[in-house]
Amino acid sequence: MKEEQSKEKVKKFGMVIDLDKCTGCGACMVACMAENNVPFKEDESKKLDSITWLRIYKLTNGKPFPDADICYLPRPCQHCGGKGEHGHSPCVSVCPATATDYSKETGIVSQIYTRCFGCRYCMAACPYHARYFNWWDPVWPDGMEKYLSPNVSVRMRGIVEKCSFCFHRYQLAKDKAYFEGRREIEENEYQTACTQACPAGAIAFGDLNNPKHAVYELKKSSNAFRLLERLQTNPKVYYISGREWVRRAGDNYLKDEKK
Amino acid sequence: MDSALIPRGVKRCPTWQFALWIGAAGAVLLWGVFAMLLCWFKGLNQTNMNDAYGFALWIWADLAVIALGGGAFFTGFLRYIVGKDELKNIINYAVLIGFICYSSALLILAIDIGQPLRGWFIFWHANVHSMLTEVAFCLTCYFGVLTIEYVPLILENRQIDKIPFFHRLGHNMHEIMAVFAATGAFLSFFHQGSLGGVSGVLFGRPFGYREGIFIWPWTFFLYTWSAAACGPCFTILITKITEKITGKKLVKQNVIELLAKISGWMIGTYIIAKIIDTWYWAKVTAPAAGFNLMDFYSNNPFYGIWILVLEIVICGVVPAMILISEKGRKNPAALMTAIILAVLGACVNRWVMVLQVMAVPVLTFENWVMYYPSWQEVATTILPVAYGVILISLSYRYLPIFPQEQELNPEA
Amino acid sequence: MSTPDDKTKGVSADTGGEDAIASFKGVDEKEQGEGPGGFVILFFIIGFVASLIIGWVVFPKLLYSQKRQPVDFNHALHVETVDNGCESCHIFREDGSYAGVPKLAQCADCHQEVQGESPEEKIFVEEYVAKEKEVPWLVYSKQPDCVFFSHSVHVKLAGMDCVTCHGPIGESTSLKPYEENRLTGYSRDIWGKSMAGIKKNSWDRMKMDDCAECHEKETGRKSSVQTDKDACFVCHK
Amino acid sequence: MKIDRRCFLSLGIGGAAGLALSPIPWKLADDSAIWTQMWPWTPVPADGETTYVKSACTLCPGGCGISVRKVDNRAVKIEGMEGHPVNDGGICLLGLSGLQLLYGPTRVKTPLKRAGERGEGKWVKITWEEAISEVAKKLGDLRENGESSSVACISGTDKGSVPTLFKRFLSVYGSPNFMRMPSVLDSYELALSLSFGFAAQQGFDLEKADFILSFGSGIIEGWGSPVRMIRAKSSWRESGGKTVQVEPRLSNTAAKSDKWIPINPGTEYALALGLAGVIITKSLYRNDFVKGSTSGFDKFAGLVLSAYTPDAAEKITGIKKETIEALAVDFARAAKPVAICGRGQGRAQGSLGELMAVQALNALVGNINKEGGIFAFPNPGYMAWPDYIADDIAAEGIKKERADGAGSGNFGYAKNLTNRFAETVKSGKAAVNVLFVLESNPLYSLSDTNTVKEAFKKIPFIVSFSSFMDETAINSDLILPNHVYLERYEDVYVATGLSKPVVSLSKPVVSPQFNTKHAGDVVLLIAKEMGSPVADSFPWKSYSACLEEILGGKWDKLVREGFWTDGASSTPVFKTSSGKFEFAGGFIDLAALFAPVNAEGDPKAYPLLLIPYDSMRIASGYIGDPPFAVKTVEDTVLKGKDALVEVNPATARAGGFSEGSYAILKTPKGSAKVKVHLFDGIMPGLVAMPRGLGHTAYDNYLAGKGINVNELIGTVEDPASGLDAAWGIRANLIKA
Amino acid sequence: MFPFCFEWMWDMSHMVFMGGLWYALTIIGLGMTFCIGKAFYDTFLDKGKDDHHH
Repeated sequence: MKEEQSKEKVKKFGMVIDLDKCTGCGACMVACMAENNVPFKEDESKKLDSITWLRIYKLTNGKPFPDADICYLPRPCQHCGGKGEHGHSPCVSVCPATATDYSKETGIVSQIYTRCFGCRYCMAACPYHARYFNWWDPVWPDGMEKYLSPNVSVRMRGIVEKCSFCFHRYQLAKDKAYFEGRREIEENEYQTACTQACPAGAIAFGDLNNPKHAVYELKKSSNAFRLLERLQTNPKVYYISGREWVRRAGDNYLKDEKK
Repeated sequence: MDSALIPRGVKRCPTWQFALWIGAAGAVLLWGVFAMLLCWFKGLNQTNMNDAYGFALWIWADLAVIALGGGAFFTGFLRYIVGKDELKNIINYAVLIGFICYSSALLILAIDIGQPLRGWFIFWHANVHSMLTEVAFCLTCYFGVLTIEYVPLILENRQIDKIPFFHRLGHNMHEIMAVFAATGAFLSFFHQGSLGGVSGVLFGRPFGYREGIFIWPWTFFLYTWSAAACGPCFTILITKITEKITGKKLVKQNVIELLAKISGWMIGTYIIAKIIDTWYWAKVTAPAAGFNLMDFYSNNPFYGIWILVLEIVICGVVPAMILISEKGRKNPAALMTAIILAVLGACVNRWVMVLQVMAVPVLTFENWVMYYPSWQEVATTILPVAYGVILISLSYRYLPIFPQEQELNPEA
Repeated sequence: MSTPDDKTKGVSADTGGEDAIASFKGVDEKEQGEGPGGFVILFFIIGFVASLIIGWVVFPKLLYSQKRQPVDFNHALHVETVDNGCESCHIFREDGSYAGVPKLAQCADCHQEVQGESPEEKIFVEEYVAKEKEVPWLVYSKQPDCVFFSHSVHVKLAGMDCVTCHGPIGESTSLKPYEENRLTGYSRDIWGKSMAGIKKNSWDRMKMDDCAECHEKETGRKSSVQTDKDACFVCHK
Repeated sequence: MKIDRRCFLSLGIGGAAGLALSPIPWKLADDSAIWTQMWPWTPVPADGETTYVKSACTLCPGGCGISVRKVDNRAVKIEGMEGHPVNDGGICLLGLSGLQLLYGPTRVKTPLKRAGERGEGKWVKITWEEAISEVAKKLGDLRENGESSSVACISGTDKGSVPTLFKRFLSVYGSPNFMRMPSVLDSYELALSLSFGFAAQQGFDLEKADFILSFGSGIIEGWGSPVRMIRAKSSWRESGGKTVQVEPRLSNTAAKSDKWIPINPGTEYALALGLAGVIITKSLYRNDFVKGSTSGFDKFAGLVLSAYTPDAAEKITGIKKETIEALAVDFARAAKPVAICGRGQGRAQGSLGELMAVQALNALVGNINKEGGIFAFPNPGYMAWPDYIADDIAAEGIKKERADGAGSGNFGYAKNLTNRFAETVKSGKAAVNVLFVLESNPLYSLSDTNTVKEAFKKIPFIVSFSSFMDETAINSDLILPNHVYLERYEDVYVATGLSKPVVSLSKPVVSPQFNTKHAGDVVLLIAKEMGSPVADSFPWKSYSACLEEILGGKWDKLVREGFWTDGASSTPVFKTSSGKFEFAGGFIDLAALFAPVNAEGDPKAYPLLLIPYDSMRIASGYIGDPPFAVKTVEDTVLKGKDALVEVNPATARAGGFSEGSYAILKTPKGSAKVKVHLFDGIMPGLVAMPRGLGHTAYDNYLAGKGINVNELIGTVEDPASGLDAAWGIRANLIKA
Repeated sequence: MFPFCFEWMWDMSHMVFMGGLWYALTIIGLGMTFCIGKAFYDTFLDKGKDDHHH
């Protein structure tokens, strides 16, 4: 069995988001919340304690009317591979209780809610603010908890959570494949909830290592970039934009720096 | 009423006065305990922390008290390892202050985590690569050492000392105290450093991140050094405050000056290293991430470049120069100024390395986030102060903390 | 933390020092006279043994509540009559998920009417089949919500048998009481019967360490950066 | 030997030692940690068998197909239906939040009868039998008194079988007053009847068009069928289709367009005419089509060439004439250009002149009734209803003038003028004794909410069929709660903008959660209760039987596949008297048709202009924004309970406002305290505010947040049609 | 923390880190055992010895 399993190809799941297609409609955010049992509270306008695994940022080019321009940027967990793909993403190695982990088999950064004890060091470490703390007990009003999905654990107060690339969908897809006697799953069998929902088709998800997957080619676009590449976090979420100012907004540049 | 407990040969205030004093501190303590219970039962929504400020006042308080409590390990190190004998006259107090600082730090950590009942996971499921794991282990162990160092003092209480077992236990512990002190110093060097590592390893946070050797960023060494430098100043400061309140001279000036002198040299060397570190960071580390130095100090209402000047020049260079010069040490006003500045310097350093790291936006489309603590956070941060006051008061009243007290106050 | 020589000084400067020593010497003598050891050691032993008994015998009884299953099911009897062993009733669904304990409809396929003599079957048919009420079975092996356990990979891919994890439950003629941890709500079978954590059979316990042990041995995967074992997300959700 | 305290000490030490060697401390530490992992108050969703149910979404007029994931009996997630002609797998955030409505706390759980004052929120629970007999009795009495026409119904839509049942009921009962909530569809329907000559709906083959000139339509903000439009937008990016957005504010659509042309609000018609002028001047129009298939061209050309030269258009619209000329050329030279209008999501009716001007552009380029162009297809004919029997009372009743004045007098063409309803009732011009409110929330979503409130006070008996405790339901006398769409059968006709008619079937995904009844069934029961002759036209046992019958052969396909679509887009003909496309709808006085619509208010007292805008993240119709959707609203739109209005930094500076400062927003209709958000993407002099906030009803996740913009804006009657032509209102920002 | 914990690995990091930790704990533990043990012995078992050590 050992031998058999080692034959499985190493995957690197990632996303390519076309910012020129993204309309900022918010479907991905809600698809994520609905899929992953994300709680809500009465006031969600305080964005700094509002749990949105996938958050859409509104970027502006800073120019005055009528040259102003906006761009929406959906930001899931970037599932950083860290320097040299060793899985030392900013958050993983700092967790004192081994509650977050990087899988070399999938490239996914996991968060184990029941292990996390809420020190929030990983939040401090993440430059993308992709990690969220449960400041409040999750409360569903009046029987609304009926819609909760059993595929994703409901998180308790006092712990950190974040986007998992809908890992449970991978688990379920593999379950089905194994049941049918297959070892590998097809690209369309494992897609994240946001990818599935996006009306604009702006999000592509798949194995960045697999030439058969759409993301493999998309990420090579000359308009592709990642957020904060200079920090060497090595994210697995790529963005595409034809607009120079948008691409430049992906990283910090010194004021006197030449492009 | 409690005269049987008070060490012989020293004078203490009347019981009612003492009770009043303890009562006042106790009231503050209860306020803190109330806030603490709120945090435990209702959760961290009681604070003003948020997803941008995962670390805030509490972590600063933790880092600051541990830095300041560093007087205990460094004085112990000087006394037992280096062999500065005069320091035996202040080591008791240094240990007590250290004990208070470390127990406070642990208490604050226990409030600060979102799931206190799972706090022990940090030990059981330890991830040895995390600076916080190292902090937790060394902190707890060193707290154990401080307890071991504090216990013999308690055993010296007149009534307890009467019991032969405790008398002998205290005696035995004294005998091998150097071993404990050495172990404590070893642990301290590491956990002070790990605290520095906490922000130094955050390569996603250009304000805090530093290069280093192997797994240790430069802040690792700077923190140990600064704790060793500023900790003793805190010991002196508290001693001076105690003398002021009790109206008695408790430690001879030569002891204070010796500690101040060593501290001065430590601060001096530390601040040189800190300046080099800052320069390298501003010129090499941060620009590699796309940041100019002033990006970290502008476009926000609070974190101006003043804070860097305050930390390095006013609270670093100035106290170092005063304490290194004999004239400065001999002048009581200058000495006090230097000590206060040094303590403030450590606190400011810890503040920026915790709070400013969180405040600086890293994504270009995010903004500076400012933060002010909730009353629950303030109360739980003041709680240890009240607890410290009470413990010092009790210890001072009932334990022979200051060996030179009788000699300095013969009329009693 | 004053040193012995300070203390000498302190004591000799104190006129009361000698008295104090004399007084506790006196105590010593008195105790010597009455032979101190006996009761002290006896009480130590009493305390020691008492708390051991409380801890090992009383505590587990308090910690776990015992519940009876709604119907006393006879596994052995059923295994004899079906063709396909456990999988005859404990089935996989088409999407590869595992159905676990059969639903009423499955049982009702055969038990629309009382077939045998068993009073338990009568209860089952009258209370549940007739009233179309699902049986609230208590599942011994119910894992907590944070666990993703795939029967598919273990049974279909790895070809494991049921007994390895569930024990020879198929041979049982009646259902043992379900023990629930009052604090955690877990089934006792997860943590294991033995309070000392001693494990004799592979099915004695189903804690994370038990999963990990087998995974390490059988898969040898080292995908986790943190632990160099199987990654957390293999079994967690 | 005696027992002293040392013995007890010893006992304690022994006990402690034994304790440490017992499992108590270790097991308790472990178990208490596990307890925190499964706190009893943190829900654990039960596992079960996963199934999917295909259905249709009715939360907006978009008509997407949905696939609802169920675990045993619980619905746990709504996803888009793959292969559905509208959304093909995609879904919007409102559709995704549907389960929060199904299981949410705002549901009306049982029939309720008002107990206290109206709006007080005091109710008594009554049975369905009581409720139905009460309504039937009231209606019966009115009918006997010859007041049958004083019964009115406001519905969210007039398409589909349930609104048709209501309409049928009113007809049989004897009232002409079936009204639909205002929408740009009113204008389109009117325009089509004028220029195409028959009651139709406009279809757009946008996916195949290659140049989309949008006059403020929120293509990706919920115009038409939102998911379909967003998909179309993406398809243009791949096919090379160009989009130009004409709008005073940098909306998401504007930002995503190839070109954004800011325009003085309300002057879109002038731009359209200016563009027409350039196209005619430069002879860029499709001569064959204009010559062969249109009528009234010369008159139209005469007007635009004289009154809407590029210079004149520049003056009115504020757009440089070079820009206008270039745009006209680009538009006319494109292979399949389409001009569309209907601001934002199209919740406002708009002026007929603007619509006709835009329609004229489509006619000039001849892109009508062909691939990649616009179509008109007849109003839904997929249902086969048996004729109803109208007795004398009914025949007389339906002949009476409608409460909103539509179809008579100056407004002969108009089918619905629900915008006028409140005013006529308030002023006493129309007497309404009973009002049915179906799948709509007029008290919230009609403009000038205060007038609507006044009008409603004059209506003695209001019956709400709402599933939710919305503003109108709270202010009604009787609530007969409908099933929500996930609990019921219903045909869903996609009313807006597709290139071919699509009907989907909404199916009960879960059994009804509460003591609710299908509004269709309730109508049947009321009719039955009233007895003959009304009951005679409603022979069905139940609504589902009725639906099955009227859908005939389509029923099976709908149940099986979830949707039905009419393959060929019908009737490429014009049924006007000329048999051709009528430029400007055959209006005689073109100058009157193309008159500017001025915003209400005195420019001196109100130097600024308030314009409402739409957002995909804020549902502004009958459905209140569910918690998930509210969560996605940016903190520059809603902060705590405060609404933020968008203001250009220059305008803000002039008024002394900075980001986040409070201001009083005053309009002739009312005033509200708002916060200021500086936005470079809005024209100076404007104040923009989202629709959909400021609810007073629903739950705490929505109520009390922000300001309902409808309270601040009024209606401006289009003299040509009677429709509400308002696009904004004059306003002022005063320091708070 | 212990070699039987799931997270344990026999690698350099664990050996250095946990080695240092257990080393320190051992010293503290042995030191305290010595102190308490000796005090106990002196007090309760070795009664002949004068407790006054000077």
